Amino acid sequence: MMSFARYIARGELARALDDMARGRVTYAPRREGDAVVFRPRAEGEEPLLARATVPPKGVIFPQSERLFAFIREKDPNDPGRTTVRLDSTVDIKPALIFGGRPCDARGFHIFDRVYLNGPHRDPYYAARREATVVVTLACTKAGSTCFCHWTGCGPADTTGSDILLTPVGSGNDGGFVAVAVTERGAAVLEQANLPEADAARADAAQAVHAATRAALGAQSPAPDLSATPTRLLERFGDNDFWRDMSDKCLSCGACTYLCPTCYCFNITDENDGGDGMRGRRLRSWDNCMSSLFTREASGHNPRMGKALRLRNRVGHKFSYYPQLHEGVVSCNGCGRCITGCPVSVDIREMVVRATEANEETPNA
Amino acid sequence: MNLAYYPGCSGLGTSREYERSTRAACAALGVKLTDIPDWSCCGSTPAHALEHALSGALSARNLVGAARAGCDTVATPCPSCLSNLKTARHRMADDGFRAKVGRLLDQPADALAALPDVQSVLETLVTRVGLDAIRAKVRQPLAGLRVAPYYGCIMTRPADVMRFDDPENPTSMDDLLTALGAEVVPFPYKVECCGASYGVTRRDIVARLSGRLLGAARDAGAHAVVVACPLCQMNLDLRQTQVEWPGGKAVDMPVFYFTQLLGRALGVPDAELGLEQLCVDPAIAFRRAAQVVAARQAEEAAQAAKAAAQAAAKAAQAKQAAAANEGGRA
Amino acid sequence: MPVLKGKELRVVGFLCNWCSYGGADTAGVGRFSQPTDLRIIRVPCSGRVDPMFVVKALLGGADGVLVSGCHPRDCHYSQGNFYARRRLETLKTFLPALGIDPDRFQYTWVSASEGQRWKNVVSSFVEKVHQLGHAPRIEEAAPYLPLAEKGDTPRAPLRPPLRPLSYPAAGTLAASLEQLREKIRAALPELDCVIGWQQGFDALHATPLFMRKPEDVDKLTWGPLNVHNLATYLPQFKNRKVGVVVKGCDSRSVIELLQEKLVEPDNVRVFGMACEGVVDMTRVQKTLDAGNADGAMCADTAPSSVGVEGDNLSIEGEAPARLRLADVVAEKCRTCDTPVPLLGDVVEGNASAPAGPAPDAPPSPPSLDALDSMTPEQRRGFWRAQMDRCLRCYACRNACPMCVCRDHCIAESRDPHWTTQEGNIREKLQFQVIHALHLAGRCTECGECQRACPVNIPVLALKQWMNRSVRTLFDYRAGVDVNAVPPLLAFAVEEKNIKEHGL
Amino acid sequence: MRIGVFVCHCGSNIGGTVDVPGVAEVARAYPDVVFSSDTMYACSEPGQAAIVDAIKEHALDGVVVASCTPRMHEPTFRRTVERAGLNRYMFEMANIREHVSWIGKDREANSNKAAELVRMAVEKLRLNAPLYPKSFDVTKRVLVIGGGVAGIQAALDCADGGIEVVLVERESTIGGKMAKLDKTFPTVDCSSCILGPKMVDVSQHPNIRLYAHAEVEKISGYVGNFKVDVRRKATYVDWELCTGCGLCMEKCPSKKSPDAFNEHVGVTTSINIPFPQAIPKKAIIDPTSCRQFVKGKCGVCAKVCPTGAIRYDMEDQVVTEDVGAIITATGYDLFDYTKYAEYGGGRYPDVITSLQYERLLSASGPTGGHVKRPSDGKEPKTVVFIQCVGSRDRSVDRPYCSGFCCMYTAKQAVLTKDHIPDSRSYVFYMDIRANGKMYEEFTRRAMEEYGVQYVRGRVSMIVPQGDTYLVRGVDTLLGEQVEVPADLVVLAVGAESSHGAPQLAEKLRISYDNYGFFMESHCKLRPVETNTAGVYLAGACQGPKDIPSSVGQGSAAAAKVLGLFSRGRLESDPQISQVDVRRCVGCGKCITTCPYGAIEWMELRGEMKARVIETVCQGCGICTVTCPQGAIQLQHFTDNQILAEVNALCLS
Amino acid sequence: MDVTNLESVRDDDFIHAVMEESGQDLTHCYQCGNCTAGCPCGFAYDIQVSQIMRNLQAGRKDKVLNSRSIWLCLSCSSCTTRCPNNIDVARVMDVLRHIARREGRVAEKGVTTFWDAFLASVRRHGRVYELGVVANYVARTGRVWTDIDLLPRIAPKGKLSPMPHGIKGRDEIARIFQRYEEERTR
Repeated sequence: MMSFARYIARGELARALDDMARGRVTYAPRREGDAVVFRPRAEGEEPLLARATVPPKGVIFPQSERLFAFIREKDPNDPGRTTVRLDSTVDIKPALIFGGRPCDARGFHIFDRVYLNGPHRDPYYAARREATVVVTLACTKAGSTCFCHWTGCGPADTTGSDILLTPVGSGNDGGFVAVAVTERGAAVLEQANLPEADAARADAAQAVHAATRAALGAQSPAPDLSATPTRLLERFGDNDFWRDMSDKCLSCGACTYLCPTCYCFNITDENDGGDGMRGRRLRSWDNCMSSLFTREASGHNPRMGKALRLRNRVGHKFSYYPQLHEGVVSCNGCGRCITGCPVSVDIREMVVRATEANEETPNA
Repeated sequence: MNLAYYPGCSGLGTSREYERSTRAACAALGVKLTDIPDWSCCGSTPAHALEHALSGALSARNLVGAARAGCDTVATPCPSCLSNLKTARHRMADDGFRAKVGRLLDQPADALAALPDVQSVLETLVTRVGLDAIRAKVRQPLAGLRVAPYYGCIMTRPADVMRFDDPENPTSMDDLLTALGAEVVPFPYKVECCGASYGVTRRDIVARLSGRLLGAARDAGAHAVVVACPLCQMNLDLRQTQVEWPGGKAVDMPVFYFTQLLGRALGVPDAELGLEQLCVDPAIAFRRAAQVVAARQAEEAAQAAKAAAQAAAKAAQAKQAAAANEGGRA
Repeated sequence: MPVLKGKELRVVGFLCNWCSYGGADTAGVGRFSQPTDLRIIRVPCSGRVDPMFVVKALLGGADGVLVSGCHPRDCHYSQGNFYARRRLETLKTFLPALGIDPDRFQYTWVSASEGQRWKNVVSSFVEKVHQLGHAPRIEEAAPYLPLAEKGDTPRAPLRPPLRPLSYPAAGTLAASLEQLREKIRAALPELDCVIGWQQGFDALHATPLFMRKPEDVDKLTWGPLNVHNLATYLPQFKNRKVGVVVKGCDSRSVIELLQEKLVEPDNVRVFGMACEGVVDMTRVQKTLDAGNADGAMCADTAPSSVGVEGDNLSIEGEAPARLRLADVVAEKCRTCDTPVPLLGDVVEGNASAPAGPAPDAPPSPPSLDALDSMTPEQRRGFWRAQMDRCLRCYACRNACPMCVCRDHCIAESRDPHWTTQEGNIREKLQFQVIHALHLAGRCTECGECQRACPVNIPVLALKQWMNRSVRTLFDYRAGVDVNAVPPLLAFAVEEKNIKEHGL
Repeated sequence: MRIGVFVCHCGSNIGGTVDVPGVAEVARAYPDVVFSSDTMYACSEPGQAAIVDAIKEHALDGVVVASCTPRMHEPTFRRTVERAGLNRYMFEMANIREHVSWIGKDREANSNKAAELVRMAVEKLRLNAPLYPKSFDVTKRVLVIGGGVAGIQAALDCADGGIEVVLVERESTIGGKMAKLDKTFPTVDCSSCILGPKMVDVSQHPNIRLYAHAEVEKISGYVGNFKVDVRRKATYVDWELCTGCGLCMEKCPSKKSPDAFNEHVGVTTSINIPFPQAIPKKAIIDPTSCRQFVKGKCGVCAKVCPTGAIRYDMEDQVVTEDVGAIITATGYDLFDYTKYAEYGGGRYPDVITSLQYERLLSASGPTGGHVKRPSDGKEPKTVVFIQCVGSRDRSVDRPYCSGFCCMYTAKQAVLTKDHIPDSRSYVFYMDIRANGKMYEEFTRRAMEEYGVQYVRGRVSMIVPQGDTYLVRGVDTLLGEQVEVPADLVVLAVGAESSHGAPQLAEKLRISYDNYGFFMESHCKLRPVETNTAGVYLAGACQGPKDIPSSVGQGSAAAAKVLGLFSRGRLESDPQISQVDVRRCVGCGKCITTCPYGAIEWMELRGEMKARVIETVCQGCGICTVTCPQGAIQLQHFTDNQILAEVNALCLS
Repeated sequence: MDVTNLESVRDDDFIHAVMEESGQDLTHCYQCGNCTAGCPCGFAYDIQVSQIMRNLQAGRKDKVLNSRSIWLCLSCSSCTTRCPNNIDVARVMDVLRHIARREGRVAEKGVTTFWDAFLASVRRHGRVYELGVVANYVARTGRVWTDIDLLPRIAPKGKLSPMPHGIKGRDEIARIFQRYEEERTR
């Protein structure tokens, strides 16, 4: 839906954002220590354009959220009779995420397929997703771990976004070409009262997209991954392969928690202090690298060892998910799992090697 | 380690000979004494009996001076000065006291937290130079000299402040004198008070206490008393004519500073030791010592003669026997 | 039921059953009136008091915590209070690192007969807590991010004495590396594998290498990019023979693992080489970004090769750069005193590997200096702000060579249930405290926790603080002696450096 | 869970300052509490019956009683809930008397605090689990360490009770300090006449195995099953052959061996039987003075010994004994008076200790019972006794009263008059402690019948004066400085713990006080038990004691052992640590820190894990804190149970 | 002798002041008398030192501060050294003198006059001038014959300085005394 394009001069960005975000909490990248994270943005605050260390998925799918509170209530006449009351009110405010990249925004699309449009609509996710406008910034450079162009995503991909901003020009002459992707995006963009982007600027934006795409291709030509889903299944029993792949994995959760598409969660109940009669049910991010992931009540875990857990992560993204979702890969090639990994485990290498030479696979 | 020297006021007056002999003996032993620049009086008993902070301030001024001169230890010959300086340093650990002293001084109190250590010249000699080194430098042993070592009451007490030697039965001066060749007599009153500065105001006290000390030295057969304190020396020597002798039997008992005997043993000329400034003639002691040596030599000679005679007799006997034997064989 | 508003503060006591609980009883029998604030939890022994209980209480809103046991030598279990004394003193010295006033925590000894003493202890402690007032909560502290706008965690300048930076000429290095490879090739047949480094996803990144076949050995690299401490992998090879390549600092972790019997001396072959220092990737990245006028639109660049030239790290490729080593080398390397591995089959390599500062004058790490320079309030704000972005990925833990519990870490277990999955500051910080306390006397300050953190939280400072405490209290340094007993697994009847706290 | 809460008024003890019904009411709202009521006296018969009834009526599976300290009535109420069919560990107490009602008068604050304590108890109880004790066999033998009068009494009583006794004595003869005494107060009967027969009984009792000149080297195991290594030190004489004839002593040419039995008043031969009544009456060689050892030649004793018992090449031997209980009766030593430089610090020959004086008085002593001055052998006419030498003196770190010195000093003063009728004795004392049967009467006799001069005050200094000693002191009753010229000065040296006592305590895993005396379990109610099950105390090892008290404790300890052994099997406390093998990573840190050696290695599917030896674990919980994974948990005090209490207070 | 009413003679503030200023816990004294036993000057005391301690425990301020003993104490530390309860008795005696001086009670005027003469000399010169002290003392007390017998013994020894040894920091010393007096009057 490329109905119209607007132009935001560099100096106008903060003002435009204020207008677009009217009535919404804006989340924008902010430097904290040596990391860049999404944080609520104050009005008038000049936004940071750096790519965030952590994707903005937590805005819609929080690291830990209370699903409901449970309150035990005693029968005043018989303390032995206790009833439990649930309070599932969730306070969700309209929000706007600014400054994510196409790979970040496309993450929401991966989530949508599971929590919004799947067989079970998740009310918490749905409410936040629907209340949140995603304003994405197109990429102008190819990072060394970027491989979005392998996965169906790209430096100017609009999947999951409501508005796409493309930086054009430079210095004081620079600005952004803003294109509404969705109706909602259009409405929000309208609020900012911006001039239309002229053809030259629209072309410039296209040129930026093309240049970045070319740079990515030059850095690492996209391999043919059409056979990957089946190849990975064939690799399922190749323990040596997965051992080699996972040797250096430390089983931490950095890759999954930095991933814009990882959507697994865990549920725990916690008691409140106070009178001891209240508690809450929490949903928090889970991580398939952890030994606790899918651990059964007996203590047994069908995915014994880090090799099988890493197999799950790669398999899920490049085989199981695409098989359920029309071939859509649940990896956007953002590369954060590679840069964020303390030992540089490289998912690209695993996918390529699994796809390539599997002739010797015993279980093929 | 740099050693600062605090002479004490009496060294400029009544204990001149202590001061002179201390410097002479230290020089002979290669101990360098750096006077605290422009040192002042520690206030002695009159100050601490009036107020502890005042006493602390008078002492602290000198310790700060030593620290500024780059010294980490202060040595003083006088036990009263020693006691005041050490007590001041000891109490300075208390924040309140330090602040109080600080208010009396020109300089702010921050220097007071880490004052240099304080020790007596006796401690310096015994611990720093060491008895072995001293023994090796003795050129004129004090042979035959029987001495009663008198340390004075505050050189070692109270023990937790002074932290030197046994508070009741110190032996460092005994050991030093023994190393010099003197004979130390058993003296039970090593740390019993002589009456201190009460000579002027309450002569009766000094007369009795010093009398007891001199009497014990006399009874123990000492030729002299050896002291490490100007006040003790004055009470025992100058006031010897005033004391009450136990049993009424007065003798002439020379009273040396230990540094004088040390200097003498090391071969320092008497003139540098101020022996002539003692009231009771020191020659008395040396004379008695010489008598002992002479008697001993006479006895040894007699013994040797006797032994020689015995040996000769034995040899004669053996000769006789051998002769008899030979005769028999023949 | 809350504490009585305006009257009481929340004061929690842990009392051993045999002495102090009895002492409190005796005080009661003697009708010694006491402040009502204290709530007593009875435990069998002060040795049962996990310092984490204290932390849990203090982070959870207690205004004061008091632990009391039997007098030293008088423990019902003969040694419990000796262990308690070490643990609790260690905790007391650690609390200020979190911005918690150490006066809010006190431990003491009261016997069953000392009713009067108990009254005095309670009265003076509660009075002290009242003087301090309500405990400020870390989650309510004003965030304090010094230099945040510059994107810098607080780094004071490195203080001398520093190790000079001098790298061997390329030829020397290659010869040494080949020597090392030879040793490994020779040993490989008897080993499951040998762990080393190879080039990672680009020339700027190394990655661990698991050598199983002789040809794998060719991939082995050596240089300033070998940042990982490979000792971390050793415990998982239990009962298998494995080799590992170490830098000087890594060797200390191996020693620590051997000491704790988590690695069998017969099962591990250590290969080492004198180390000239490694880079701090965060610093490298930041230095590269600083040159990026566009506000680091994209953080990564893909260099074609990286090497050391004189005092510089030279990066070739699309965006060539010369980085002063002094700017990008890891802090720990500038203050390193063990450039040559302390054990194993060592290639002296660059024989001129410069010695570091003398071990008796351990330099103060800059991040610790920074923490020291903050007020307690700033420290609370600092940790609040830093922990806010923690993802609870536990990379810090999993990269730590001494975090041997791994799958059984109490941070994630329900029994015992120390932390919840709540995403708040308290729970996140609590884990960092667990990590630091569990590392007391074991941490070699390899810095893997901080290096591994994907969001660069300066968690190493907590361990550095703890190490300083351990050094001061017990004259102990981890990872130098295989046969040493770590201080918290031992005690002394008379503790040289622990003074009784007057209560 | 279904929890019942019972809040006790304890008459007005609690009800006076706590709103007891109000607390019970508040508790009703607590989680899992299905029943809550107040009760006048929970521990009374009707109070307990009400608890039993409520358990049945409301199907309770856990009970909280809020009343006095659990140290008082926890066992009571545990039995109560057990009677009602619950496991005894499904019970918690909230101490709202000693910790609440008795220490404050603010009713509002007290009630609030009481309610919180109840809530903490409820939160803990919710995580309690039933625990069951284990039973195990007992080795019915006892080790007695120390053959003084207390150890002898304990050994004889146990042996008479039919159990085997292993008696270990450090010296070459039993008898201890009492064997050195001449007479005993207040009856002035002969010490060796009353002790001698008991010593003989020890040597002849079929149930007693005596190791003299031996020391306990190592102790492992636990109540019912200890393993003890005893080092039998070399005597250089084969005691199997030695008949105690004493010929060797007569002929021994080296006569300058230190005479320890006679407290170094004089010297003895290098081969020696310490005294005629020694048990065992066997000779022993002192290798530090024996010519054979020092010079490498002599061999006189070997030549003269009629049975050929001399063994110059003998070495120490370690034997291991299995026992089920241990009685320590290691006694005391005397204060080293040389710390008092003002009393000569050992330099004055006629300033002696009370025990040395005892040897001078004894007919079997070095002077044959004639009191003579060590310096010149003259009979002293003026004897000064100085009390509290090393007692009641903080400056030498002996602040305690040794208890028996007053009495033995009076006895020695009396004996002095008996031995030397024209003598006069002075006793410098601070207070006379004569609180035993006939004790006060005895000291009065010393003053009234024997003319002993008691001077209230301390002695500041002893000054030699010619061949006498000027004792300078004070008579505080006169308020004057006084002095006595004395021929002999006897120092009433105080008692201190036996040398090596702390080291033995560490082997036994029992506590000791600042002065090295062993700690009893409870100063009043468990005076001979220690906190280590199966280890008992007798005599002065626990603190200074006179003979009657020591003998009484010896018998008491024996009674405890006999009582312990009267049960066929013992039950272990289930409040012990337990390892979750799934969480254990096998680092062994718990094994390092366990003070009892109660945790051992175990192999499980090729991996090493920790395992708790149930009967050895004492339940301190040091391991639980040591274990980083929390894999080893002290039952009844698990992390989660304590956390529940913390959370009840601190999370809001 | 009158019956002593223990309640009315007891001055708790005084007890507290002595404990505070001396840093010694008077309750530790159990009246063994060892301080008296070893006191070299006891023969000259009007109240023995252990009785001073007992009177302090009873809070009898007048009795203690009016005693001559506190002025005759030689500060030899025998009492401190031998106290079985680690009380620094000599320091207590010192503190009693401080309090007595503050309250203007001096039972042995000669002693304090000599001390004052000594301190005046220090204040003036920075170091003690011995002849000056004696002269000052004689002038203040009128005891003109003091030690006149010793003059012939010492005069020929050349030890008595005819002139004071002033120091550069004289003013500094004087200021110490001045500040001390200011503090005292405050």
